Amino acid sequence: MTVPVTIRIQDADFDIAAEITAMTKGRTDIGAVVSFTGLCRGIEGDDTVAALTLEHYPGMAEEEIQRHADEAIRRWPAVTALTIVHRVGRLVPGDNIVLVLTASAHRQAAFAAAEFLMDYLKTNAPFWKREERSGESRWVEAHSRDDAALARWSKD
Amino acid sequence: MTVPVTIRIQDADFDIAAEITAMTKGRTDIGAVVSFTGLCRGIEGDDTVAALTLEHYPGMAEEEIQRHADEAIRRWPAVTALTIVHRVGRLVPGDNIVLVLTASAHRQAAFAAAEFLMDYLKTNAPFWKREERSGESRWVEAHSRDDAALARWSKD
Amino acid sequence: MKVKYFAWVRERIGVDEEIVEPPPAVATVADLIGWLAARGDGYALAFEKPGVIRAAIDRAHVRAETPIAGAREVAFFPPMTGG
Amino acid sequence: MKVKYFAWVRERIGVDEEIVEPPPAVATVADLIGWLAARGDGYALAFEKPGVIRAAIDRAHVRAETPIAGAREVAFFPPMTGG
Repeated sequence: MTVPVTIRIQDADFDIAAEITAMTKGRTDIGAVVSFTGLCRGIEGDDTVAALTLEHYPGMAEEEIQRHADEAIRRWPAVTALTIVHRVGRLVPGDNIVLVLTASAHRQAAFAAAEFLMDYLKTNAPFWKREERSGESRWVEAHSRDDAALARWSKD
Repeated sequence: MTVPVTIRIQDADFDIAAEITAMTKGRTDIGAVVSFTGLCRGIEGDDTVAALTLEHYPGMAEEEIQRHADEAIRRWPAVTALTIVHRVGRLVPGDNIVLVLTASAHRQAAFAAAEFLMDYLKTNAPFWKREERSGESRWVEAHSRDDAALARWSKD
Repeated sequence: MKVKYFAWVRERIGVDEEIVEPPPAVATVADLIGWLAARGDGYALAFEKPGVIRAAIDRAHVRAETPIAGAREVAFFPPMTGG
Repeated sequence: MKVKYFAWVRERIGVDEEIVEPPPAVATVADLIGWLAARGDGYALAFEKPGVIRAAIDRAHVRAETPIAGAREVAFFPPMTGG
């Protein structure tokens, strides 16, 4: 069976409940759904963040996410559906940034695939965040902890 | 800061989006929300499942979940909010059974706490499932894979 | 003390809770299982494999060797299958 | 070939894409970075630390030593910070 994969990059907000319903509707083989929602924080260390602006590489971003969705399905054949929505544009604290939804019969595959996809999105998908804090606007630097999180999947 | 913990055992369905909103509303310290939703499957191996009936030990179920929510917060101090909703009563394929929501600034703590809580709920929380399949009603047997999933947390 | 039964333990015994007064020689959870098993066919069937039965005293999981002295509520049930 | 720039690479250079025709000696991604860096102050600033720059050819990640022969679209950008 082909695993349904939904990938969208959009300015608009997403509705988690609607995305889960779209993924599970009419299916009785799904026993577990894991969602990861990334939100814009207003606090970064001791600083206040006023807004984030997300830029992406149109075309490449969708293709790279699709490639890694395919890889997740290859690694965890028990995964039965995937949805990835990434927002771009200007976002303020509390706004949704990214949604990863994974479904499987039992929970292990759904959890593992969701973590894998998030680790990948953080480090390899062509998106860049610009942050407004303390009256200045600056590009967010990549975190070494995200590279470390990604590295654990190459041992498999 | 005290971490807000919501625990409910109920017959009624839950609304994931409303639970996430209740958890994150007015907060700007949350950067990651992980949800796990367990659903009633209609297929179990080659068999068709018509319904599940969930029984619990009132009082003990809430207390045990609270104990493990406290334990999750102790193990992952970066967790900033937890919600656990478990349904009881008769459920049909596609119905929600259980919801675990975890929030943190960065994703690792939210993922780990959600997996820990689900592994715990599967094996130690006093709930029992009765399954209607092939015209018969029978109690679901515990899975050794769930005991194995729980065991990995005792190495920490 | 109050004894509560859940899932197929409850079904085999036929009641969901009852008040029992075991003699002083019944000191542990395992002793109580043995004493209850002798109360009738339903009890014997419920406790035919004591090794699979889980127990809680005053809403906390306990082992077969745990003493029951002072317990207000003892519960017996099969391995849990929630989540 | 078309060259695209993102995030602070784009800001420093001042355009988001352009058509360039490097000479045949410019064989790899690293060569192209060196050649572009000589086109002006904005380029020099964008590529002042070539080691941090990431590149893609025709929408797939590539390394500095990857040949650019046949490339239709080459993109340069900082380490990604999505998710």
